[in-house]
Amino acid sequence: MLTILFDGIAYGMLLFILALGLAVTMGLMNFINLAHGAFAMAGGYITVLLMQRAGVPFLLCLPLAFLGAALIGAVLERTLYRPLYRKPHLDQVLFSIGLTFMAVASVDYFMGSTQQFIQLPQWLRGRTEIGSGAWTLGMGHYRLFIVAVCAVLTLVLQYILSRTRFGSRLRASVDDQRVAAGLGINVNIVFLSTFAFGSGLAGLGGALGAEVLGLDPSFPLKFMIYFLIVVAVGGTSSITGPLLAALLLGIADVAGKYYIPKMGAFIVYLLMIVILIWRPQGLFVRQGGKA
Amino acid sequence: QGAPFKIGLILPMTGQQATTGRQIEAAARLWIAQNGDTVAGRKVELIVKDDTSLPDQTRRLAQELVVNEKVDVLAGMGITPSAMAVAPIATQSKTPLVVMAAATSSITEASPFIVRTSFTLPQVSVALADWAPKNNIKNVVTLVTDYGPGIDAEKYFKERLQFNGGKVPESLRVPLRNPDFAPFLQKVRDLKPDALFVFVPSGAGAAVMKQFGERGMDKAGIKLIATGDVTDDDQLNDMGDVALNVVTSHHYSAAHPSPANKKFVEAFQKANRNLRPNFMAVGGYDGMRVIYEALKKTGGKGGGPALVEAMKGQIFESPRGPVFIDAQTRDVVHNVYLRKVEKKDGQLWNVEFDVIKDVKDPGKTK
Amino acid sequence: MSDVVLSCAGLVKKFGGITATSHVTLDLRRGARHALIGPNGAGKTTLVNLLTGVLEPTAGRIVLEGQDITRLAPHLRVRRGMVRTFQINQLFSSMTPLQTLALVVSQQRGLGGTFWQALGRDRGVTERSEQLLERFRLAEVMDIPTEYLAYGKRRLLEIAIALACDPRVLLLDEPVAGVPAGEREEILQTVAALPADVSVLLIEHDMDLVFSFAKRMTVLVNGAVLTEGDPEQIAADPRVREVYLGHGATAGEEAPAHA
Amino acid sequence: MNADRAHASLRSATRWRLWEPLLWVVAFASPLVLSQYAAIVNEIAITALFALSLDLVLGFTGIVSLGHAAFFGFGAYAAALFAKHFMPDPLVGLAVGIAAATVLGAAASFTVQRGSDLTRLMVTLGAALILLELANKLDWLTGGADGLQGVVMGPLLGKFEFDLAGRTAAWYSLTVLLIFFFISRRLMHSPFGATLKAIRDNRLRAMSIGIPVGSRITVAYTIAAALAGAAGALLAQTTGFASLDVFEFHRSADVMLILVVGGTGWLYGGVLGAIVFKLMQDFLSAITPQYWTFWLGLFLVVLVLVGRDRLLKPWTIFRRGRAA
Amino acid sequence: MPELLKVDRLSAGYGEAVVLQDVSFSLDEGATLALLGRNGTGKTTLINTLAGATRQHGGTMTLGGAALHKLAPHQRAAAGIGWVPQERNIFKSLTVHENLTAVARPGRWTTDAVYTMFPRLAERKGNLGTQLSGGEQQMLAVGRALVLNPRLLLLDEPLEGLAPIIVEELLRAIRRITRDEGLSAIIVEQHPQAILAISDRAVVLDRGTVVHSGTARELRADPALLDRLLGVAR
Ligand SMILES: Nc1ncnc2c1ncn2[C@@H]1O[C@H](COP(=O)(O)OP(=O)(O)OP(=O)(O)O)[C@@H](O)[C@H]1O
Ligand SMILES: Nc1ncnc2c1ncn2[C@@H]1O[C@H](COP(=O)(O)OP(=O)(O)OP(=O)(O)O)[C@@H](O)[C@H]1O
Ligand SMILES: [Mg+2]
Ligand SMILES: [Mg+2]
Repeated sequence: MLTILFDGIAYGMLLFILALGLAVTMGLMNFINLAHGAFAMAGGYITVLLMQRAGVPFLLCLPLAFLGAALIGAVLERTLYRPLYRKPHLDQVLFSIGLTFMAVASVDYFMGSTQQFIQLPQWLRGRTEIGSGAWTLGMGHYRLFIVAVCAVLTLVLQYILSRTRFGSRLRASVDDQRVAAGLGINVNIVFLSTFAFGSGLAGLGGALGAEVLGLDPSFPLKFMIYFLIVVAVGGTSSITGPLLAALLLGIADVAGKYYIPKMGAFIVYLLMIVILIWRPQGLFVRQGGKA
Repeated sequence: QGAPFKIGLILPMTGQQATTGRQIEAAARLWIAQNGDTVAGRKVELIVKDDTSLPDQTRRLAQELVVNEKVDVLAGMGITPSAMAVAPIATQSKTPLVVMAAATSSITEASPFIVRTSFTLPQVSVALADWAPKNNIKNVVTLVTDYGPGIDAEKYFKERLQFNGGKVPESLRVPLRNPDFAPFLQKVRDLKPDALFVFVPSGAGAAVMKQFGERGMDKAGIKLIATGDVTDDDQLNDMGDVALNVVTSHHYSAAHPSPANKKFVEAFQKANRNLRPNFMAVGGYDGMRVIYEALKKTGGKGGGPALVEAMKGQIFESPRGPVFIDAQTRDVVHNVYLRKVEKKDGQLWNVEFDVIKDVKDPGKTK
Repeated sequence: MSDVVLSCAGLVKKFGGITATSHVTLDLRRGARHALIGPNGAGKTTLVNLLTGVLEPTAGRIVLEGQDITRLAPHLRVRRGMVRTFQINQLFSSMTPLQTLALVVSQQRGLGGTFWQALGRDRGVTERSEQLLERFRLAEVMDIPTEYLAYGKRRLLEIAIALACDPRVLLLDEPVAGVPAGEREEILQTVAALPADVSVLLIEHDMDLVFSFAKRMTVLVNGAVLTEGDPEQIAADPRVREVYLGHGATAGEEAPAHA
Repeated sequence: MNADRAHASLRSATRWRLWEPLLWVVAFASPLVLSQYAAIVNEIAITALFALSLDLVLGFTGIVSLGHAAFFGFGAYAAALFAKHFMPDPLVGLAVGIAAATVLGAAASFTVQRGSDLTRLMVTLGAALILLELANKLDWLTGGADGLQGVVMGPLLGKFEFDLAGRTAAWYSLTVLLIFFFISRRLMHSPFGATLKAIRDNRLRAMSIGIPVGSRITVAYTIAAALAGAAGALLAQTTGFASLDVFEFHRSADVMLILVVGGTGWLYGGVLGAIVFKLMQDFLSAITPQYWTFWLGLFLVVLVLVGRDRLLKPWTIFRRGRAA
Repeated sequence: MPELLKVDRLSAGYGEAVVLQDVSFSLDEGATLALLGRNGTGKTTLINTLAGATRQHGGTMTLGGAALHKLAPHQRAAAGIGWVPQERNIFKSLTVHENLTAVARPGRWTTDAVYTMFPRLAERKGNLGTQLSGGEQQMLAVGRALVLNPRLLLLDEPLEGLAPIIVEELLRAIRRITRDEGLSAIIVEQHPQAILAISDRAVVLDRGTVVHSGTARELRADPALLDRLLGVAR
């Protein structure tokens, strides 16, 4: 039972890590970036290439995946994304889907369409079991690692957003670019760094998730739905929202599949629909209101 | 010198099934390269179309190939619904349809013009169910993807295993879209069977094996047995040590020890950046052979009904071993091998250790 | 009393910890020219939102022409003749003023559900739209999408929409903010000249206008009614001067003598 | 005098432009003149109808949907099952498909009443995926992942067999498209259509001029569902087959792309988008079956960067210039 | 007093459309300019062009010797522009406090100073921008420009929607700030009298060009001229 709970948490955290970048670009920047998965894929392939071709150790690959994806994000932001912030959401959808198609085809061309695998270091492969009987808690080391990385990331992000002015400057720029610039906020830099950071997070997510989810050129399209679900259910105004949503969905999904396997595929969708009809702005919205 | 003989090859070249398309196209081109593009005085022309695994696209492409290009043979078909959607066109236009990938048993019944050179899932699952009890695996949990082929695999495996005195305490079905196998594997672990039987589409196989290992199920004394899709040759080498010792049953292994296969594998790898051929490739390769032979037999005249007649009953030595196209069902009859993943020269291979000869599709015998 | 058209009793609205409206009781008589004034954040807009059903009250009752409408859907209140303007423009950005008014007039005349005839088909509708465009000096911009209009024009359209609804009870939330001084009087005269049985509740911070328009006034402070009376009483009330009017009174201390 | 000007201005928006009948004549002539393209004409017509349906909710009412395939698929399965089990007549089957989708649309309309764009996207998406899973689970009825086989269509109007070249199919689909296009056109130019646009532009204000927002959304959504159902039924009938992919996510996503490419909120967007998108896909994938998605993606990216209006509707540049 | 702002032959507009043409005027340090004109004549466009929010077609603007027109919008705030847009444009997903801190620059005007000036805002510190009443938003917009600690305040209809008592107070505050702290201000208003009373200079726009420029006192003393320029009876 505890094992199931743990697996649910780990799965939720994985979803979160993958969706986190999207929560940043879509939630905070209000840019519908469906190419998010492509950045995640970039992170995954960077890791694969570094490990397979250059023999870089896995742990070192993670920051490199982050940086690589962030760099790609930054370049694309400067060249392509910037004019699109002001355009309607539908344009953004069109654009980012187009970009995804291109990414998918390019990766296919250069890397082939077969699945890529990441060989984890030995210490991440094991498993620890505590207790016995119904209360056994089995934890895969890799899953434990994901949970830890995720927790650290959340804390760091939360800190940046709530303790520094960056968060409010970003939201101000999103709310009204024109006026924010007129009031002295360097909107371009704010957007550039946020976008790069969001892409970096996606890359990191891809590097971490490739092991569990598999990695092939169709990755961005295959998992897009999951990223979107997490962000929609979590609400787009904070980091904790998507985190809690991801945990909720992860646990519900794993537990549901364990206890009522017949309902397997339905649980997540039903849960999402019910939540969204009940709270259309997402489960956890920024409320304000306390004077 | 007559008009060119056109083969319309419709395959998923993009999307999640893209590897299927790549393997088959590469194999078909290899066949042409090896055997020349002129048969019985006619030039063979291959037209490749991408249907992105959408049956209505497959159908339209087939329609256009037949009406506009006037193709002599339709071929390919990555997934069952595609084959099913094209079947009426084959019938209506009297064009042979050579199915090279789709594996649901009932496909060949959808049109008298369908000939299959791939395999059927019941063939390989039944073989595994025959082998298991003999090797002290009596209590088996099944885990299949919840769609047509998966359910086929589950059904035939279970029936045959029970017939052979085994037990299936639980049959788990995984949704098509399923990123994480943890809950299912945990359930299996808690049930503690002798073995877990798995069928999942080739991409997901690696994830299952990994998580199987990670969960320490092998150490808990549970064996992993599967159909050959799970240790797909296309990816096997990249899966790493988790795949070692997994027992699977399938009709083709790139490690099949025959001169014909050696030659095939070498040529294929040379032509395709070292890509290892898998069972899809051999389906395409043999499909081309069947078409070539049929054309030869008709003396280059072609013609739908004549071609199909000429395809029926062909017997030949394929890279997978001896193959026979059943004249009655137009379905493929071949050996099913039991293989174990082993490391040879630093690479992982499906090494065959047992064989069940001339397996007909059990789906047709009812 | 039968000549009370709209009334509310014990109306309360809380936003989290803030009580924006606190036990407000207010009667609007038939044909009233009633002003609602009060400091910023006193709850005037909130009250209008409650009356029109944009917000749901935490407690209290609203009665329109003898019928309890506390839980009635907003659009049904409009059908019963209660119409409002918004403090912050609420317009249909992609439509032109002409299309907007034609739509509102059609909707008003019960043609909003018509799906087989084209929007401009009904002569009565176009004539009435045209009349409103003229009256609010929007005729020359009638074919320009609303989003490209200058603020003042948009403001005029906002009021024109409300009048296009043929209101019996009209709630105006700072209708002339952003309209230049000269046109303000004109607009309010248009409002004042509405038929005698139309009741008007006006929220406005421009005291010249308020005092020239209103026959009766209610002062709201911190969500609650401070006092109610005729303009002279209000102007003389020291509490009102204290919290709201200040000492410049109506025209502002620096205004020239002939104000 | 001036009232005439207002009248004329309003009426001019609803008038048929010269190129419109021309377009339709060309469309109807195409299966005859270019008979080798009949199959793709059929596909374009079906896609256009599907996109038109989405335009009614997305373009006119402002309700985004990533699950429009739910109605498409429902119509497809309803028509296919009806043909298989009851009678093979296409027109009756079409009516059944439409009816089924209409009912589903009415029932589902409550899910899109509230919420932001993102919420709506996800709720509709979820609904379509649930239908997909259901169709998979109910394999005794739907044939599951293998698809529904054995659908045989009778001749159209008892006379015209569906031919192999697909000409009958093309004309059939084009006719249905034209009829629904005409109906949608009337609808959207009417006061009813204007109330939908009002809801799209400003819901709060729409409510405050007495528009029953909730029921309008319900009606619009239901009508759109009916059209999507018709498109689905046409697909099932002209291909004689239905499989799970009619519910798939990418079908919803594609139709949204198609509509946005063509432009939302002017009815022809779906038609234009379907033509551009399908022809380009066919053309590109014929050249490079493996990597055509790259070029398609490039097209989308360039389209957005250059500006949708400028590329596909060059004449709107002038219109905008006049307005500003 | 030294000259702070000089606008020379400025033209600007939206997209291709030209709204302002050849606008020239100047403003001294510590002086207040009343910018008047009928509806839609380009007052807002002028203010926004100074703030860098509209497209400038030609001409120059200098602020304390620096070429304003060469600066990006966000650099203009650093150069000393404090902008109160006509539609307030409160950042809706920020709280009142964050609206201030997000843009604040070091100087005399701190958030606390703003709270002292508008106690109402202090009570609403934690509310989101959208949850404010119209007048509260207006106060916040003014406060937000003040915490930039600008040299030149651009106030686009700052009194609209404020209670009379606050109007009085704000006018007095503007007077005090310009007199005592040497700040300059450009104020757009629909009430010419109230604003001319506290201004030093006045500029009247009509259809995007300057039709009158002079001292506030002379304009205020000449109701006939005012009437001709603005079409206002008073
Ligand atoms: N959604 C909300 N959440 C929290 N507080 C709110 C909300 N809406 C309004 N308030 C608060 O309620 C109070 C009353 O606001 P209201 O808009 O009714 O004031 P008002 O009298 O119209 O003021 P003004 O004259 O400035 O327009 C304000 O203090 C405002 O901050
Ligand atoms: N975004 C825009 N796009 C195109 N034209 C615009 C835009 N905003 C304003 N205009 C036009 O520019 C002209 C000047 O507008 P502006 O808002 O500067 O006037 P204003 O003097 O501030 O008027 P008001 O007193 O109504 O605020 C108007 O004719 C208006 O139609
Ligand atoms: Mg108010
Ligand atoms: Mg202005």
